Amino acid sequence: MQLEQMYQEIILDHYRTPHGAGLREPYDAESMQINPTCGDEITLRVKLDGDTVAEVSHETLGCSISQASASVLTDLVVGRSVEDSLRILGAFQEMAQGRGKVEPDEDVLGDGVAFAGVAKYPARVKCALLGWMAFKDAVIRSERSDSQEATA
Amino acid sequence: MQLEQMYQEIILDHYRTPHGAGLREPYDAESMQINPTCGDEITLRVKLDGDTVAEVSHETLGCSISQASASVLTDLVVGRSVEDSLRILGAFQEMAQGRGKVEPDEDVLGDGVAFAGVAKYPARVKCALLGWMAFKDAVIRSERSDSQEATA
Amino acid sequence: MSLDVTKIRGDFPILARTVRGGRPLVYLDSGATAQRPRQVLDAERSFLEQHNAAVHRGAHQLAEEATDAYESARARIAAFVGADPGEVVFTKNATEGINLVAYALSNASSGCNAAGFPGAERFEIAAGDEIVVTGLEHHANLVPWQELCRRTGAVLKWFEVGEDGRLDLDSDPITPRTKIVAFAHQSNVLGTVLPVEELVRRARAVGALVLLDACQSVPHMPVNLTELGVDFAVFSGHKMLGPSGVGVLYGRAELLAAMPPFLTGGSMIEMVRMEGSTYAPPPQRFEAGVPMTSQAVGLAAAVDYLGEIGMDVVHAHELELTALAIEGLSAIPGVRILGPTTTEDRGGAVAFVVDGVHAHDVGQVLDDRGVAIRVGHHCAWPLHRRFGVAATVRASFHVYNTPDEVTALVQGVQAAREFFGVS
Amino acid sequence: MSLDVTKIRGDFPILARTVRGGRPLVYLDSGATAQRPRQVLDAERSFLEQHNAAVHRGAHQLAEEATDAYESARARIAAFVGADPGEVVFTKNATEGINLVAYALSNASSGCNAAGFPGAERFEIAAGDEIVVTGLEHHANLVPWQELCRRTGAVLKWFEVGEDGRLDLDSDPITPRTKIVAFAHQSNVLGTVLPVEELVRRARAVGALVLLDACQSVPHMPVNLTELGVDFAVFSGHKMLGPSGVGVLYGRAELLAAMPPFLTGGSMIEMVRMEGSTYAPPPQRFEAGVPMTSQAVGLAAAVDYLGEIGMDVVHAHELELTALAIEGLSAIPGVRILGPTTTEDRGGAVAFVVDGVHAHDVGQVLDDRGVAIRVGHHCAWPLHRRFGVAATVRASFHVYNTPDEVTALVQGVQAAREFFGVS
Ligand SMILES: Cc1ncc(COP(=O)(O)O)c(C=O)c1O
Ligand SMILES: Cc1ncc(COP(=O)(O)O)c(C=O)c1O
Repeated sequence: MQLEQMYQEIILDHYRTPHGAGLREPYDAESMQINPTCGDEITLRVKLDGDTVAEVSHETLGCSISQASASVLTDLVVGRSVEDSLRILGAFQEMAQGRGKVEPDEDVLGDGVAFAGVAKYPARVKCALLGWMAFKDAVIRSERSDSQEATA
Repeated sequence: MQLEQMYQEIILDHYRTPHGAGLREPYDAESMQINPTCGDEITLRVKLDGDTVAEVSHETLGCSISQASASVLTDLVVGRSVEDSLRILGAFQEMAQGRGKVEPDEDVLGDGVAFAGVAKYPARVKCALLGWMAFKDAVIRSERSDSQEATA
Repeated sequence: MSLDVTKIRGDFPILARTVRGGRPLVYLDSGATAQRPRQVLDAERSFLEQHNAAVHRGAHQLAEEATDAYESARARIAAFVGADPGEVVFTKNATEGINLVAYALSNASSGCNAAGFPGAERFEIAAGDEIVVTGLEHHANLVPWQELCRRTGAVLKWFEVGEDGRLDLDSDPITPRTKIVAFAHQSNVLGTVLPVEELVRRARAVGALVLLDACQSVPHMPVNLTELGVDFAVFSGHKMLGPSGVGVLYGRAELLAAMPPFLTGGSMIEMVRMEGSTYAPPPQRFEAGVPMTSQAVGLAAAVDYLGEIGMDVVHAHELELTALAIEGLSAIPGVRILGPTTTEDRGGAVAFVVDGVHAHDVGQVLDDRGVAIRVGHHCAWPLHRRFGVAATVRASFHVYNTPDEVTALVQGVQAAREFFGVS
Repeated sequence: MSLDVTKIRGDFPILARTVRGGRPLVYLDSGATAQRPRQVLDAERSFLEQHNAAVHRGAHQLAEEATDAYESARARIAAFVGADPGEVVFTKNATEGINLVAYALSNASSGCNAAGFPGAERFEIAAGDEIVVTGLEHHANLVPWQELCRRTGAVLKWFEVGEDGRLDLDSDPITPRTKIVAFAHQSNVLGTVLPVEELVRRARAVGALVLLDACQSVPHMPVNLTELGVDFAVFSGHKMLGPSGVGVLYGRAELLAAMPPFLTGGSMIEMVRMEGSTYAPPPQRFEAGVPMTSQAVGLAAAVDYLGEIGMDVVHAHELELTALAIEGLSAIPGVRILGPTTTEDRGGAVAFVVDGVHAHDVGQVLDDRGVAIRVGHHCAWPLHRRFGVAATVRASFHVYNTPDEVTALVQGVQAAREFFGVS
């Protein structure tokens, strides 16, 4: 059965007990992202500590893939530098959009490699990326408000 | 050769020496008609004498079929009652739009029966009818201005 | 009376293929787009191999033949919905047809555009005028009206949808300021068939125009637009076994005659000068440019195909499948069907949610078993919000579907619950 | 380098047919619509028999395959004209593409519509602003601008056409108030190729937008839209060996991103509520409703076919035929060719009048001999008025035409003179 290729145990585990679920205060920036084809939504908050991602929290109204992905994201970026986290994001995105032809690096992506199977289903790639897009947007927003403070 | 079916000698004769060609004064009503696909134009004037079509004159910028048709029209309606002329118009139109399946009545249509061949070429039917549409429109206009006078 | 599905399936080449590693294709997504029988493919191809030319423009034999084929297609499609050929305008899809009417309204209001069309004031719309839709519309019959309101200052109002998936007729927002009432004949999500007669009556009472979105009715049941008494209607070729890239706007003859044009260009003109132009009578006035010639021919073949089966037979067949689906799905714990759960005033679209399993995940399990359905908001996002869900699973039927395929759907939904451990 | 016409003709089923009682078809009307090779017909059919589904909407395997086919088509067509896939919007024909831009301008001006698109003020147009076209435009690139002027109070101006059929660059009406300059790459009547670079330079100098009507260039010569530096361009599938019912609007990425939508409905939205909607990024923003899926696939096959021959080879072949036609027709007394009589800056459309024989009558004699050309004003009525004629005869070529067919044309014109006794 091909289903197990997409829904690997790791994914189902994260889906059942998602890390970072539930919005938390305080935070530096928030982003709401939506998948226009299915209406799924994620709201994601980022708290930075200097240059480090201190906390990620999110509320995801979506399928197993989008929820598990947000959970894995939380694991992968918390405690990393912003720069590192964006590098991980890049690797995740490359794999997700790679149509199953990109060999993921487990050292970089950790549990994220489980999403390699999703890459073979183009209609689900957006689900896997929803949380990551929210994270990217939130980081950009927090940097923008930072620089506003700096110039203020 | 099928050409001769469309361009019967009668048609070519009328084309070479069209009757009613050249706009004349006085007249009761005038109509300008245009063929939007090829840009051909006819201006046609009608002078009525009571209920009789006294004179038809026209200026036709168009192909042999439209010119010959206006010429034949002039022959057929001048001297007839308005009612008769519209009956002839009806018969001509029926034949022209009949796709070559309507047997024309020579007693009614005179030289007009020569246009039976044109009916097989749908793209040329409008050419054959251009003058007739102008005639119909002019008659309607003259009746309208009549009744305006009557009510004035 | 009854229908030989096996024979019909033989006409549809795509139904013979397999998906996901050898599983037979169970295509239950005809509400999005239907498949095409050989007869439609052949009609289009033989037109292209024998008669293709620009229509209404040339004087050579091919141009004559192409024009005849195109106009014969118009006449057959018109007859199929009880209309006159002059009341059928070809568009690229139903969406264009609705936009056409919406833009004609604002064009009539930008003054001089209406010049020359007696009666065009019928279409003028002013700030404060009202447009009425319903809460179950496809985006195609909602967003163009929102945009018309933006352009003109008109106000959008709507009928609410009841918990049973029927229109709440008590929420009637029609007033003397209502210019047009636009609604779906059949919901593409719930399957609900709307009370056309009653809505037409209410619109008429205030002198409003009526536009019927017949995308989900014309392909599935007998529809006579003249008898329904609507002013405008739209439908799409690709949902009725015909080609993509072609749709129909129906308009009552006298209204089309008075309506200013939308798209302008070649073939819709009467006279063109650099200083200004005048326009041809309908339907040409609304068909600018080289049209979808072979697609119209294909759509006429689809209409012939459906007509031969009989639309009452098609409808009865689809309702039989709908009843089976409702029965089978309702029996599964945690499955909730949105919309009517009987076949009364209903067509063959069945939308549902599965407690604890997201629609996308249900769809994935079904896809893995070869069952093609649709998941998401099906371009009816406000309706989904009204039911408090982001996404549903929708199965929809056409003439080629079988009871066994409904069984495959039901079993697939059970399998999804098992896979995600909610059973 | 040179082209195997015999082999190519074998690809076009329709060229094997006869007309008017057994005469071989000599099809010289490709300027109106071209014929389609088996490769295009097969590509569309195999898509429909194997992969047909609604694109961008479904999650099942067919929907994935259909979406891939559709987006791959976009990418190949974009590459063919030197554009990025995101810069290619599918329309039903070129006419829709021009209307899209014209309506986007008035939509941007009706205020709130532009909300949310940074840079949309670039498209706002006010009373007194100017739109510039030329005196040789097809109605498709004239009437939509006349209507835009009616809607907004803008003023239409135009370049005059010289006696030689070239643009009179001294009649330049461009001023600082010019919002957009819209012109044909190649005249569909005269064959004249316009000086794109110079016109772009002049438009840029006043900050105006540029729209290129590439209907008669993209099918016949190598065209790189990015290198030409235009802002928008349009062309139609049916003139380039592809299907009817599909065309392309090219727009520079940054402009499309800032432009408000035209047709609205499904698949072009970001978020829809009853109270209002937001829209997707381009190209989706401009593709409302179920698109011309199989037609896009067919157009990509046409582009592959042309690309394999090589557009420089296609162009050289057509110019060879053009030179023969000019030479043969000029040798007939009383024949007057409108437009350039050399092949310099020229494409393969040859329009002419025959003294003493109306174009319709010439066309009839040609048709009787199996030669299909077009007669009339070819949707360029103002241009015909400028030359003082109501109608011309136009022969136009494509990759499948032969020198013998040009000879048949020339002989047919001679026969017409004899038949009407003017020789
Ligand atoms: C120069 C030119 N522009 C525009 C058009 C309109 O193309 P379409 O009718 O395919 O929209 C044509 C062809 O008819 C043309 O030749
Ligand atoms: C009810 C309804 N209206 C409108 C549409 C839009 O049709 P199209 O996308 O073919 O324009 C659809 C289908 O998508 C529909 O189901």
